[in-house]
Amino acid sequence: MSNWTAAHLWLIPLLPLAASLAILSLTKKQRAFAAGLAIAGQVLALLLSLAAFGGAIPTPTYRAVHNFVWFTFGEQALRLGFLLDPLASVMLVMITFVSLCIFVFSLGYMAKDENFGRFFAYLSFFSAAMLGVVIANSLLLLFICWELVGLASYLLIGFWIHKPSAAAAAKKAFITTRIGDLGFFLGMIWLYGRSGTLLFYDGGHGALETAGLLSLGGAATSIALLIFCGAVGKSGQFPLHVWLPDAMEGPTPVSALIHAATMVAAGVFLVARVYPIFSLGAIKGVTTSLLVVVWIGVVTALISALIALAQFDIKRILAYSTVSQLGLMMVSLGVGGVAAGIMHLLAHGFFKALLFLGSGSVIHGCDEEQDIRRMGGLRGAMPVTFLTYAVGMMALSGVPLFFAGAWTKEEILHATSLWSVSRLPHFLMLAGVVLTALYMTRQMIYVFFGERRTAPTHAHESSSVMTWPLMVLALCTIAFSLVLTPAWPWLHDFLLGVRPLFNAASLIQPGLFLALVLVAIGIGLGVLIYRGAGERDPFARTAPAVFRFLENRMWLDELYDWTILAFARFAAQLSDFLDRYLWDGLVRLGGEIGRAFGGLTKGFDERAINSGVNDATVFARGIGRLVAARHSGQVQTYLGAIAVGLLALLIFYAWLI
Amino acid sequence: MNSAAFIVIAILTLAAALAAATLRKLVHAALCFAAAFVGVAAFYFLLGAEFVGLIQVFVYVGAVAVLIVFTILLTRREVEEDRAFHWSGALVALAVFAGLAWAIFKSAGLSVTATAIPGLTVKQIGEMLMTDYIWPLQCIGLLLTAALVGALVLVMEEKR
Amino acid sequence: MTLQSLLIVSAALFCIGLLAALSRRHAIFILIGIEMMLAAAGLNFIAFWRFGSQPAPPTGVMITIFAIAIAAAEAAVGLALVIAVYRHYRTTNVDQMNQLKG
Amino acid sequence: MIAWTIYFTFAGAVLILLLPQALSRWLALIVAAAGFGIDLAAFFARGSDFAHFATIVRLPWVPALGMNYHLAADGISLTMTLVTGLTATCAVLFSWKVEDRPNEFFFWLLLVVAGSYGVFLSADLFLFFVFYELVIVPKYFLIAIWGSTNKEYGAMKLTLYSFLGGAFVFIGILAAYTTAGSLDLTQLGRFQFSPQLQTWVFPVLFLGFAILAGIWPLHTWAPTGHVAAPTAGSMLLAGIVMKLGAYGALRVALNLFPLGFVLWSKWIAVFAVIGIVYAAAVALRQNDLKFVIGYSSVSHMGFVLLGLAAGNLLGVSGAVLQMFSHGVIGALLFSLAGAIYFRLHTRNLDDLSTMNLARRMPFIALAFVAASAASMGIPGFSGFVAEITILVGAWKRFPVAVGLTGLGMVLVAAFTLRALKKAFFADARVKPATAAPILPNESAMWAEKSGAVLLIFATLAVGLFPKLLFDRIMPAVETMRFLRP
Amino acid sequence: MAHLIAGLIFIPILGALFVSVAPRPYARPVALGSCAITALFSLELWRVFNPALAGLQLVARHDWIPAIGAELHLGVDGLSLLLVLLTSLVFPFALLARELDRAFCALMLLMQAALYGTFTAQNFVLWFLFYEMSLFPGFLLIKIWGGPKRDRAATKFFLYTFLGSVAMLLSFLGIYLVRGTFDFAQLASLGKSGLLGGEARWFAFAGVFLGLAVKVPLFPFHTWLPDAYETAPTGVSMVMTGALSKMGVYGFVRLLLPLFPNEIRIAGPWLLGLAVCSIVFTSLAAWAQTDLKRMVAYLSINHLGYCMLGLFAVASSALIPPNEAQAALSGVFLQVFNHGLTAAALFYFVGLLEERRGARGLEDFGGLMQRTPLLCGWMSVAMFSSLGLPGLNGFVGEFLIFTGSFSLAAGYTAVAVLGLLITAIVFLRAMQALFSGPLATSCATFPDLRARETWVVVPVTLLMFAVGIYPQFICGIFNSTVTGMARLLG
Repeated sequence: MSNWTAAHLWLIPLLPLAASLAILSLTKKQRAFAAGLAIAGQVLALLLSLAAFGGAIPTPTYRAVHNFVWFTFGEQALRLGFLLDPLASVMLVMITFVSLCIFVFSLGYMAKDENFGRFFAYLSFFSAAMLGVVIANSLLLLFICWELVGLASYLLIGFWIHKPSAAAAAKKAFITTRIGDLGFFLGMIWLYGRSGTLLFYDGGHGALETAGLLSLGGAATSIALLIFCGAVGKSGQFPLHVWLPDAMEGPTPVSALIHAATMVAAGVFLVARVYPIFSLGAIKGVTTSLLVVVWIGVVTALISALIALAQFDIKRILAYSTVSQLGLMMVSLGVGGVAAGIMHLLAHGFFKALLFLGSGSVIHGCDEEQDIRRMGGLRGAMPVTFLTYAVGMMALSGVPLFFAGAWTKEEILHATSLWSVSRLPHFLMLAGVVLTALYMTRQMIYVFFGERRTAPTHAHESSSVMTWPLMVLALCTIAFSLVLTPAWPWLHDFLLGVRPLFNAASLIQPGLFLALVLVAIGIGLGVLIYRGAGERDPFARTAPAVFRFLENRMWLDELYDWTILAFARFAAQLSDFLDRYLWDGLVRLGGEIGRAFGGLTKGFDERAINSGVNDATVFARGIGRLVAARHSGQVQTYLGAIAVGLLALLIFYAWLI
Repeated sequence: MNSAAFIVIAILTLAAALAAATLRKLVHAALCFAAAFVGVAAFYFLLGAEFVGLIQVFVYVGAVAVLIVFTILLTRREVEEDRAFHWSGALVALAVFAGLAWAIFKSAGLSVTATAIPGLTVKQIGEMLMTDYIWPLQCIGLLLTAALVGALVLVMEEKR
Repeated sequence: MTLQSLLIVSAALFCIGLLAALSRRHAIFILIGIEMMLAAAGLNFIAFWRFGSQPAPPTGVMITIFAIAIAAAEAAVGLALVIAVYRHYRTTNVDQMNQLKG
Repeated sequence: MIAWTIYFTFAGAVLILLLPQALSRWLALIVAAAGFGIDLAAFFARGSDFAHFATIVRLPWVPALGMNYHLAADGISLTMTLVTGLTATCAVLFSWKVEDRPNEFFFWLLLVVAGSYGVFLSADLFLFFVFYELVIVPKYFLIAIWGSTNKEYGAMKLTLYSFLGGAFVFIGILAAYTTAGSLDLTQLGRFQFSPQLQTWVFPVLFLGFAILAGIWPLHTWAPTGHVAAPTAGSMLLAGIVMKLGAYGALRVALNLFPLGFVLWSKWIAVFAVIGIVYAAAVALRQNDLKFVIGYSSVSHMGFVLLGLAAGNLLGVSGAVLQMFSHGVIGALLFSLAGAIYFRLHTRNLDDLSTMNLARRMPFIALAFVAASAASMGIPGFSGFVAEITILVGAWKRFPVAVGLTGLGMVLVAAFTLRALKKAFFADARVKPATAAPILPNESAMWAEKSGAVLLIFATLAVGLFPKLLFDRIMPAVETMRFLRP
Repeated sequence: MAHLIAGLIFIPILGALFVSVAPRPYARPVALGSCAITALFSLELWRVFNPALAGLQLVARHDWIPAIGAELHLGVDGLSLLLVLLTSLVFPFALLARELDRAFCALMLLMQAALYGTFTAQNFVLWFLFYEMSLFPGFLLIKIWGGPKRDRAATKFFLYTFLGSVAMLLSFLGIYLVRGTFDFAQLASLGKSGLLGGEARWFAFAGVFLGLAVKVPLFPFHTWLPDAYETAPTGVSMVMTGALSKMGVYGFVRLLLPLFPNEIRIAGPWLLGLAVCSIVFTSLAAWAQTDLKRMVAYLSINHLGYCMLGLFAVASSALIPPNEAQAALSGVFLQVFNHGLTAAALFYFVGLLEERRGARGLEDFGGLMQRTPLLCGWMSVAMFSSLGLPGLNGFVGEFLIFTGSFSLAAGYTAVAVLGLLITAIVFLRAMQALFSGPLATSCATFPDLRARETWVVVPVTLLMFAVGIYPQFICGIFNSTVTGMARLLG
């Protein structure tokens, strides 16, 4: 079974893709059929993924590779391939599972949308591309699917295309990620130029295997950093994080699927996938490239956590939280905790999807209201949503023991504490934990507690098709922690290719207490500060300048707008200007010179040459007139002329002899 | 003998010609003209072209001179004298003469004397006219006829 | 009597004819001048024939004969013209006849 | 056989004077076409000797002076007679609607043609000169009587220039005759003239001929003459008469005085190149369609002179080909300009640009497009092959000149394009045609159509298969003396 | 089978003749029929073509103008075949683009014949004949059927190209004088050791370069192109960008690279600089355009800039590793094909929009997605193809070009990658302006894709997918040629 699945891994992305294409060819009316196709595709993909996962479990360091020739150019062949290893298998399961939940949720959330079918087509397409990223055994194939993921994200963010803000956000997302992708692209071609292959694993000849890595030599750092650019773009790391909050213009299921659970995690996945390149030549687990990864992650995590404190849009808060968590994952990868990072990724996938879907449910219930200041007291109106949301919130904040997020976060903190370069990231991440708990508490209080404010007068619980996914995801978030505990770090060891051992003793760790304390501080502070907060944020009251700074996202968007974008627009206008007036001007000047030359010669021809001839004629005629006047034009004159002519001939004759 | 005759004839002829060209009275000029042509005829005789000489006398002295005199008479009343004389013409003539003379003197092989030749009989001339020169002869005949008719037409009074 | 002397004479005769034709204003004088020039040409022909290498075909003689004939015709037409012109303009002075003027 | 073109055309000319007016154009067409047929037959005759100037007929004329009625032909002559016949036929076709004294018109026209045939075939210098001068007189009458714009001026200018050139030529011929004692071109072609003599006779002779070929700065007769002439006159001028000069320069000046040529060739090249660029530049600013074409003729003839100046096999062969090519193209351009003038009585480009001619006269527009392409030297038309051959030839001796010529080619393209645009494709949509109501007989007549098609076909055929001509021209050029001075 | 090529050249000419005598309503059917026959011929050519051989195939060679060494020498290798196929592909669609005159069809067919000739001629004179033959129809098509400013644009197009052609012609004459041949293969074999010596070689190089650079066009010789493409009627723009601009690239591959390897190596940095400028500046300029067609025109230059980058990178490296050269050359060839397909499609779409709206400014549209989803969908595919989205054709070529040239000229390539970004910006900006937002009132009555239009759009788009997903069927055509060429240059 497992062999069959590994060999037919391509079926996993293909099924959603086929579903997507099939849906696109349907008419608008066939809504149920469209949704059915999408969900069927997703279910099948989930089953296959589970099969693949199941096949991968028994063997530690499982790795099934299936390579093939894409096309040949010159005498060379460009090869692509699929790969199934622990990393891919867990990602497959997580993605297909979360996707399925979100698909089902969308049935309710998008029920009234006119382009219901198209939405599912896009979702399926996204799912296919994302699965492709996960199973790619070739940097090129990964890049291809990576870009397709970007396209899907673009389409879905701009799904409500009649909203100009959505279109703008979609454009911003695509272009910002593409900036990173260009780095990725350069890194990829550089890698290809060095190692001559883009396959990760190829029976010893792959780029991530010893021979391939050795051929990179000194370029490894640059290549790694360039590839990291791609990850920065996709995972919304500083300084390319600006697109992600804007991307919340898309429908909420999209935000849940793409901008929380899966796509944004692709950057982390990418770094994990090509980790051998990052860690090549590491001294005590540190390389230049990893150093960069760590600091980018730290900055991102802190900045976005701070900004999240001052946002009012329910989805934006979650978006910044996502950015922050992704930063955390990057830090983890950078300091060497690959497994920890991936585990957090998986856990984050579950609970962030849960949170987003919950927020979707809230928004849905409140008639598309997204401002938390207008919500409040929804606890009673939306009990299921409230409970599941609370689970998600606690998982995110890292409340220990029962929630997946806590274990993974703890693991990351542990990894940072061991980093040989500096302890600073560790402390900063601890601060991050506090901040996370703080802003989540703020959100909870604003949304679910207190009095009902303006909008949700007739707020209601969502239909069961939406609440069921919430509950499933909440359960998963809790259940997932079973395989994460230090007592039985099954997932950790599975990812590292080690047989897990059960050790109840290791459940009790100092870090766990530290986390508990920090989370408690965060939540406690939150409750203290935001209890009874009204329209005006308490924080804004105490430190308005700082609050405004954070509320406006540190004015980073404006900064980009005034510097990079302004420069680019100026360059565009300049190019156009130069084109019209300099380069074309030169051409026109050439033409004008030609014309002027024509005019000049024409004048010369008429005035100098031709009139010269005419003047000569006139002169000759004048002489003739003169002579004629003397002899009044008689026969004899002519006779005389003949005589003179005779004389002339004689003289000529004389001259001859 | 020949040389003497040549000199005499030359002087007479040229003198007559000069007179014909310069005399004011038309009639006198016409007479001198006739005399000059007699001189030319004499040259022909001297050169052994007797037939040509005779024709010269008949045609010019006999016909043309008479014609001229008749014309003078016909237009007599107003024009019997021509006083106008352009010295520029004389200059040109003199220059041409100088040029010609210079060319003649300059040319080598011209100072030959005549060798004896058998006389050119009229019979010979007639034969040639009727054989080799038959086409020119015919043309001349035509020309003369045309000239005759033309002259008549010109001179005829227009009928009113 | 050499060819040279004869040519000189004929040249002189030609120039006298030229003189008459150029300097006089009366049509008849011009005619006379032209006849003289023609005669001079005839004289040349005869002279060249006579002093050329013998025996030679009498081409010069023949040309002279034709020239005389043509001259006669010319004189006839010319004089007729003089008369016709006189009738028309009442003058025989060519100064007044400048119809050829361009 | 080829000699019959001369007799036939002369006879036809005389006969036309005697026939009723209605028949004159048909007779003229028959005569011209017959001449063309004979040319074709002679040109494609199997087994002919194209390499040597082979005698066709030789009769004593004035033996005392060594004048003979001597006709001969080689590949060059045959090429030139071919273009003469072609142009003549088309000129008659484009004169189909001459209403004013058609008999005389066709008489003079055929006289020009006959004289040209004579020039191209005569192998005796004096005969050559007689024919050469014979062409001038009918030309004068054609222009002065049937011409247009400023016709007396144009005619007189043309005639004066021609006589001036003739005088130079005559001096040269006299010099050759007095030195070599012969007028026979084949004999003279073997005679070794002293270098001193060649030094001064060659330029005199060449200049005399080159005036008729429109050498700068003695070219001004050409535009005015072309403009003044009636359509057929312009066609003959461009198609044939200008070639007389170039042909004479090649056949007489170059071949008789090779040393003089070597001495002077760089000056010829200088003037040729100036002519090419200069005339093209002047044409860029002309507003009369015929002036544009007239200057283009000067520019194209500059190529001929440049080819001659190169003095090698390729250059001279190219020059001969260019004579053919320009004969055809120039005739075509003038015929179409004439066709427009005939209908609209204007040739002013600004006027024409308001008339939307491309729609009104599609055939003429199409033909003009083809003619423009040919004139610019677009490959596929004869002009390109000729120019490229000339340039290859000239490059060996005057690389700089070739570079400048490239500039000239661009200018040629520029002015041709300008004329084409303004005359036919001006933006009538922007400026609606206000003036000039559509005339009844605007579409081309069959005569015009067949004439234009014939010319286009000729230029295309030669452009695509230049071997046809090169096979005949090159052997003839190869035997010429100046290649090995 | 050599008659196949001759047939390809002559059938459009015959077609043009038929079109010009056929009654007006039959003009397009006849023209399309001619296209169909030539398409069949090209397919047959593809069938008999042996892709395993590197050299010329189906060669026909006859004397033509022995005086100047011109021969009727036709033949195809992989590149030629590719371009022949492209030509056969673009023309029918271009002819379907609008209602047509007889003369329009006839001129288009003439241009087609010229293109077939250019891509198969193996002797300079013959090649030049066809090269120039395309010029006049192009001029007339723009001049007569173009939009506003057509006069200036057509004239500039013609004269500029003509200037370049003359320069190139003169250069080749110079080469001919020294080397005595116009045959491409012979000249190429002489190129290594230097065709000319001294100063002359630089003049010759400059002449050929100028001629081709104008044709492609390469920055800064490109200014004729936006004007010409902007004003030309849709079908003509399609053909010009789809096939005509390939003449220049083809010329670079066939002439400049093999003939002047040493010169290019010396001038390499400058040439690469021009290529990079071509990529960056024109895409920036495209950003600044508000006219859709002009924008696409600028992007067309940008895309050909990638081709130039690849070619110059290959040619200017002192030591060319075969792998990189093969990658870059394959990329260039693929890009040539892809750009032909995609840019033509883009012009077609712009034409559709213009036809519906009567204008084509970016601000003239809005919210089209709501009204004409199919049109927008297919158009987006073309746009994404153009900006190099993987899965579509554009990506494969660009990937190979960048892969090849990065190893050979890393710095230039790194800068050139900016072009990919700016292109994306430009297209997304256009999509945002056209498709999204509230439906503009002026667009409220737009019909969606009509059946006739679908018949153009769908096959082209499917082909884009096909090349993007399975490029092998295109690469297979020229792999041997690429190998041979890389060996020749290396």
